[in-house]
Amino acid sequence: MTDMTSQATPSPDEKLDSASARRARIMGGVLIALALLVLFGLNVTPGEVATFRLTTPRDAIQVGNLVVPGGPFNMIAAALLAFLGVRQFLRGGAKWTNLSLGIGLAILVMAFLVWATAGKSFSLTGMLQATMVRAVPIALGGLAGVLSERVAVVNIAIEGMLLAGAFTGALIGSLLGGWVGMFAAILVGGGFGMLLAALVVTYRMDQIIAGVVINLFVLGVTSYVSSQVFSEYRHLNNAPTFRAFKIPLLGDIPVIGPMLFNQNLFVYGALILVAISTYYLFHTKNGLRARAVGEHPRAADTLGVDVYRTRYIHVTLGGMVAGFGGAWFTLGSVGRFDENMTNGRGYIGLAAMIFGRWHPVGALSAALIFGFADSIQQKLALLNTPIPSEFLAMAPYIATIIVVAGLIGRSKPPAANGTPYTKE
Amino acid sequence: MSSGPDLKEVNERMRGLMARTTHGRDDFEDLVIVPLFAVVVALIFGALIMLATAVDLPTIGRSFVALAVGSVGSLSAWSETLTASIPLVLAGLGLGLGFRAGLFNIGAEGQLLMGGLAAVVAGFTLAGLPWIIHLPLTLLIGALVGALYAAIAGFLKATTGAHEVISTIMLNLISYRLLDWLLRQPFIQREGRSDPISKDVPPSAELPRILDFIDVNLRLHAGIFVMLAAVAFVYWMLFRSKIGFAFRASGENPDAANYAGMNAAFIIVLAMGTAGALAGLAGATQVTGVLGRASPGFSAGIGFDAIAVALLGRSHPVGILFAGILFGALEAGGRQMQVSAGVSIDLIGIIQALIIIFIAAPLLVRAIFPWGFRKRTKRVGDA
Amino acid sequence: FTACQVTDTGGIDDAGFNQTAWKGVQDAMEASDIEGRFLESQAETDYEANLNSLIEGNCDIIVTVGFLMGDATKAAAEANPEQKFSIVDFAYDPTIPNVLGQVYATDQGAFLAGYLAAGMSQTGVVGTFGGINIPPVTAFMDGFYYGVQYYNEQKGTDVMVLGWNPESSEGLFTGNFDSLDDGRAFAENLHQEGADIVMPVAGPVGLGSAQLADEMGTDSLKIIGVDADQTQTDPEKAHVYLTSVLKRMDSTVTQVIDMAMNDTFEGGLIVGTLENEGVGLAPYGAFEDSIPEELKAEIEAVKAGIIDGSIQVGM
Amino acid sequence: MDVELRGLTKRFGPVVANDNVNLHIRAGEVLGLLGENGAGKSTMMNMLSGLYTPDEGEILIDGKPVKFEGPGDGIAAGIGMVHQHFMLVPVMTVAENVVLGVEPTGKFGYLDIKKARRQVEEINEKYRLHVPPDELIEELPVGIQQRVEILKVLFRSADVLILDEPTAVLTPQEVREFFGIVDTLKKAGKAIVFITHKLHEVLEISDRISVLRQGRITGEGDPKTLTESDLAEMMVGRPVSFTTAKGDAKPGRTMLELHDVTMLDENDDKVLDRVSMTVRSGEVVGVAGVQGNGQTELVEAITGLERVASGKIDFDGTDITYARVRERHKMGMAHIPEDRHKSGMVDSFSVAENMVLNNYYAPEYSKGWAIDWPKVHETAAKYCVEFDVRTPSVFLPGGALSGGNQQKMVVARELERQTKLVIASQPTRGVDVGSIEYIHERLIASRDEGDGVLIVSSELDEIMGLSDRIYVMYDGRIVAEFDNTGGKADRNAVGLAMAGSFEGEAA
Ligand SMILES: Nc1ncnc2c1ncn2[C@@H]1O[C@H](COP(=O)(O)OP(=O)(O)OP(=O)(O)O)[C@@H](O)[C@H]1O
Ligand SMILES: Nc1ncnc2c1ncn2[C@@H]1O[C@H](COP(=O)(O)OP(=O)(O)OP(=O)(O)O)[C@@H](O)[C@H]1O
Ligand SMILES: [Mg+2]
Ligand SMILES: [Mg+2]
Repeated sequence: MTDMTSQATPSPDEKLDSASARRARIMGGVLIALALLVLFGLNVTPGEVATFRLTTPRDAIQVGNLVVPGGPFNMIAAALLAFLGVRQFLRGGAKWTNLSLGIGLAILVMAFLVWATAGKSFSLTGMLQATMVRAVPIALGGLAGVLSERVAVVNIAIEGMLLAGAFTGALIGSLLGGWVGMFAAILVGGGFGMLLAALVVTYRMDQIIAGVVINLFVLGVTSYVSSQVFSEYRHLNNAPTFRAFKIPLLGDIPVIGPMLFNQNLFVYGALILVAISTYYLFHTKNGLRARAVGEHPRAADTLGVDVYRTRYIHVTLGGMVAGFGGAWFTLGSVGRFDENMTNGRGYIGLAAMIFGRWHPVGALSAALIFGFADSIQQKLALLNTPIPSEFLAMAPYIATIIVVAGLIGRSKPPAANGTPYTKE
Repeated sequence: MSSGPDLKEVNERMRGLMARTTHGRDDFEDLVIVPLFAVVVALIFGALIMLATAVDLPTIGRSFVALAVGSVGSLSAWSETLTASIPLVLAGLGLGLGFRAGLFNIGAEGQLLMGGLAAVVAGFTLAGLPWIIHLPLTLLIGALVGALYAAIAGFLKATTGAHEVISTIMLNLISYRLLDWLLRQPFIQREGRSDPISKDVPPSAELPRILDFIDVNLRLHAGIFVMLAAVAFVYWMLFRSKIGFAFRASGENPDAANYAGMNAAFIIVLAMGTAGALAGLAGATQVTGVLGRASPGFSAGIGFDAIAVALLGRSHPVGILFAGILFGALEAGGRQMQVSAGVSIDLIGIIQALIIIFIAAPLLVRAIFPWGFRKRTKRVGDA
Repeated sequence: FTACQVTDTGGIDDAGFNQTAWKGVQDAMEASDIEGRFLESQAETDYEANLNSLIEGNCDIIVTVGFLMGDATKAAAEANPEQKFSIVDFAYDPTIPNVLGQVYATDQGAFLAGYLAAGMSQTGVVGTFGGINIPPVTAFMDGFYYGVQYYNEQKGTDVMVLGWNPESSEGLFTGNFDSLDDGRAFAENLHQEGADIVMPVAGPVGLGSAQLADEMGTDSLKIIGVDADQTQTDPEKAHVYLTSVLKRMDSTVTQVIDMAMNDTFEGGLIVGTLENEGVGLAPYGAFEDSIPEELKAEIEAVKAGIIDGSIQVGM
Repeated sequence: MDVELRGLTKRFGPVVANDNVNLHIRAGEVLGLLGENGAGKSTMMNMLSGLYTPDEGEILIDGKPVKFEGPGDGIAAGIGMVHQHFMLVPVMTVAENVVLGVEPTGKFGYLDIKKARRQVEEINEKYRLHVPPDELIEELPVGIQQRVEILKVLFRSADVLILDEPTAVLTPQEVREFFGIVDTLKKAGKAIVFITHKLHEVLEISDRISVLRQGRITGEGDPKTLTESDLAEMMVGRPVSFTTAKGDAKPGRTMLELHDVTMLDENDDKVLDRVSMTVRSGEVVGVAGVQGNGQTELVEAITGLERVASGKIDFDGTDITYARVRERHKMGMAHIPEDRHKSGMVDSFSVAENMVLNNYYAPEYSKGWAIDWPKVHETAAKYCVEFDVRTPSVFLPGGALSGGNQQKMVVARELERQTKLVIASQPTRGVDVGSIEYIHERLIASRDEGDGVLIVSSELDEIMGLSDRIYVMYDGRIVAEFDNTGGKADRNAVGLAMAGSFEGEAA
């Protein structure tokens, strides 16, 4: 073996230029900037306290208000942020980076709330309750997206499915009552899911075009009927709503009770659906098959899993979930349909899905963030903060961009997402 | 090195290779018959929907007449059709260009708003310049701001991989709020008003109406030339220019583009920027040609309709031009339909959607009308 | 004779603003045999195009509904000096010869509503929110606010108004005139902060607030309607309306159509006030019995005071 | 179990992939199936497994005709196929992949993953496969992934096992182990169809051999009586020479030099570990190794497609460690990528556009900011003629060409440029024998014109036949270097090094 030479004796401590280390450093910088922001931008007049009301006079169990001394709180917040930032700089790692950013943003939000509320008060419980309510259609939209994208069908049509659900809920609900209305909404949502599946699976239409078109179509039909028919026959657009019902005992727990256990059918429904879908997707036979179809349809096919059927079923299921979410707008909220009343919530649901990494619980969490931002903004508008309300309204969207860019830029959709499958 | 048996034979073979493949019947079916079917079928469906909502037959008849008359039946109808199509085509070109480069930009709406607002601001702050400078400058600033706004999403995608669908949706939502706020700043807000509305664009920055010598109510403005120029420019850019080659390559196969040494980050930012510039230009022509000022939501969903226009036009500049005019015609005709037949203009949305369905899913049209088409042969032969 | 109307973006069936104005045309259609047409605006950009469509359509008078249509109407009127126009909620200064503006002193009506709300509130907190921060909207909110202040002054109470501050011109706005869901959420928000009476000034958005009041029960939350008597336009939820601040666009629109038919039309302004009953307070509906008689009487007195000028609406 | 294929025919548009084929498969026997690329082997087996439906003909099991609606039916009938391209879901575990489609379940469709794991262990035990059931597929080396595929088939208690080119990704040592497994299976009474291109393998393991050419069975025989050249002739239809004629290398100056190049993947694991190597002008350097040992990353580092974490790369005396891809092209680096479909070409682009994919910006094709298309078309036509790319027109989409022609198109583009260094990665993968000879000749011609040529291939024969010097990669490192002037390197030693066992020996 004369012509053979062995190579490379290791030199131990080389400096490696790794992407995650770079990212950790950037995040460190961001966190330190946030610390400075809290320190100088959100400084509270000394002695002022922020009062968060936890119960209303009508609640069964009364607890005192949460009173936070503004100045000290925000000093501590700034210090924590700075600590996290410095830590990132010194020894940030892949796992820690995301966690630190998450904690950092949470601290920032708290510091901001304390700053905005200093010297005033508002109902924290009310805000959390509203958070939950506002998150419902987004979470259900996101969940619909998860179900269909897990089998690799991109679902831009969530918006249209929500709108169709809202419309059907109002129309059928007015004629035959809330429950029938709700089931009709689910069916119609499922119908549009099936239509999407037919267009993309059977007719091989581009998935995004199919989604956009369904949105256009639903918007057209519902607006048309609403202005052509509902304006004349008002009784067709006057549905009963599902009211909140308090779950005994649990509903009386301060803060948590009103938020989770004193809500209407749709809130409970969303939570249950998220739980069921998580179980379904990750712990059942059919869930495994569905995910396989989304990741590697041909592999699934060779094992006797019917790819087309699986796609049909899940996109339809997604449509049904979206139809249920759509019914929230009418049967769960205002009892009547209004043109384009979903107002882009389906697209936000799509964002929640991506934000939530194609996981039902992730989608729900993302939806809660949107809901939180939505309700916080309304509270702040009443508090007369010097920040223009438009900027408060923007905050969740900006935060989403930051998080998507910083946190999950690399999160991966199901491998086959968006690609049609041809058998032969 | 040609291992050259016979120079003549080699030349012969080269000539053969360079002969263009002629358009076959398949192309003809795809480009002419399918769209025609689509429009006809969509109209029939529209009639069925009207029937289903208890509109009587004479009214349906009148509404179709009104649709035709209102869109192409008179000079003023043409004027309205083209006026409506200008921003649709411009924004659609931007989106189509993005699609070609593999970017699913949903953000035309926001880019259009920001570009339009910038044009308004440029319009009244630069008042006093001669129009020959003022107008182009105003449009340019609108395009530039649209480009910058879009480039945010491009930049984020290029540097962090943030999905452009999310970031453009968010940028749209942000733009509404930003517009509301900006319109209330003293610098922009009209004197004496407390609601969000901007100052007026002075005449020297307005796109002149080109048919007002016939009738003052003809709104068609010089933006139509901007639109045509943009169609030509995008065509050139996509199919003739070097950068367009890179756009298309990264859209079709990003791995191959990367392999070929195309700078993905640069392409993403530039393609987004160009798309944003066109959307911004759409906004700018809208405020300088039609609206004269900016108010909340002045985009009126054009940015979203433009997605449909771009898809319908198959991301091809000429296709987008026709798709935009078709959408403009439906809009103008739809208005007439509501006025003279009392049928809600929302019907138009349905018809638009149906047209796209039938065009985008030729298999579906073929399934519905098997007799209209020759049976498809598979791929073209190989070696 | 044909009367045409362009609605604002809320739609013709908004149970308030546009619907009331359209009722004016309908009333005229019933009274004298004329034709009425309308065109809905889908977006603010439609105003001009819609006006153009109507100019084509041989209308004897075109009524535009909404402050936001002011510019478009002006442009159309100047381009078509022969065409008669009338606009609801806008006054031109100087006036245009072929446009008749219809404006309303809604703050007078809302003042009474504020007084009533202050008198009826159990929690000592009342609220209001608007659609967009424009004068026709904020006029209601101003009146409401000052009505409450006047009550406080008279009674030495400390009833608080959430959602509007006339001094800083800042308050709670949904930013649109069509999201019912916002109406519900905003009312809920005000309710969480203690308000038990809410006056939404945002067209159909208020229907969402009414829905919430219906669910919560009127002990928790009552609604004050605006524009039309909402017990009539929203009969299903009639029981939640404490009253409505009337803005009698129907009567002024009919008036304008009559003028145009009788050739007495000329450019200028019609102002609806408490005095000429162009604005007012609707009947108390379901609350007729629960409102104390003295409070009703005081309100009549305040009304008289406003009419004779002894009470100033606003500070 | 006894399976018979009778008169099977399958067409894909104008391509007749299988033309009236007859085949007999018997229990306890290994049937070797040979054929060039595109001969129709996979198609035939896909029909047998139920993935494709035959256009004509029938399948008989134990004499009874059967009709498969989908792979599910095939599985039910006891036919299991290990596909040429792995049919594994990378983000799922071994156990999940194995039970997919026949999952052990509890109440409410609950997936009993514990039971699945147990079942996997049982089969592991029985056939001595040694596959870790809880590992994610994407974290396993290809050799193990291969076993997972076999496990999948066994798990479904298949009696007929179709193994489509299972050895393509294995080292010679792994092939040995694999043959052991096949033997066990045969003894257990399974019928096995073994597909490969490698003649010596098929001679070694099969009991019977069938050869397929252009969709037809062109020969059958007994491995004991046949020789490699008999088989080759049956496959190709003419006598084949197994070596590329080439003169000696005349190495010149150093073209490419890597110093301690290290690269990390997204999890910060080292995929290249202090790699150093040189390529001189006028020589062909081969990089041997089993797929997945860092060759892909090595090429990415050299061509600039990925960022290196440390180390230095010199190209003709210039430091290019951080140079962009395009700069490297401009300096004279040509790159034939390992997967032409994924990165070497754009399917929807015309042949002409593909021909200038990475130098469309060059001055000779430019008119200002635009591309001089007539010039491009002319050049493309010229290259097509020169490199024998068979296409009716340069306007035809590149994706419409057959695999071999696509590869020739890519090779033409890369070699026709002014180059100093050619990086050829798997240059003949999926290409027919005729084209292979041609591409090899062109690479040697580049060398003889004075270019440095670096060939990365998992086909050891290709490396041995072309290279003047050979590096062997294992686990992200260069573990050995061989001089192969005049073909003097020891094939066995190279094979051992590929399996990583060299280190032990050298120490
Ligand atoms: N799904 C398909 N669509 C169209 N043509 C196909 C398809 N599958 C295979 N073919 C064609 O059928 C022929 C036979 O292909 P097949 O995959 O059976 O070959 P093979 O003998 O397995 O080759 P290899 O050695 O490359 O695996 C080829 O010409 C191939 O291009
Ligand atoms: N998935 C597919 N769908 C449609 N056509 C295909 C598909 N795969 C291959 N083909 C077509 O089959 C033909 C042969 O393709 P393939 O690449 O398998 O060729 P091949 O016979 O292996 O040729 P070569 O000898 O050049 O490798 C080509 O015309 C190709 O377009
Ligand atoms: Mg092949
Ligand atoms: Mg094969």
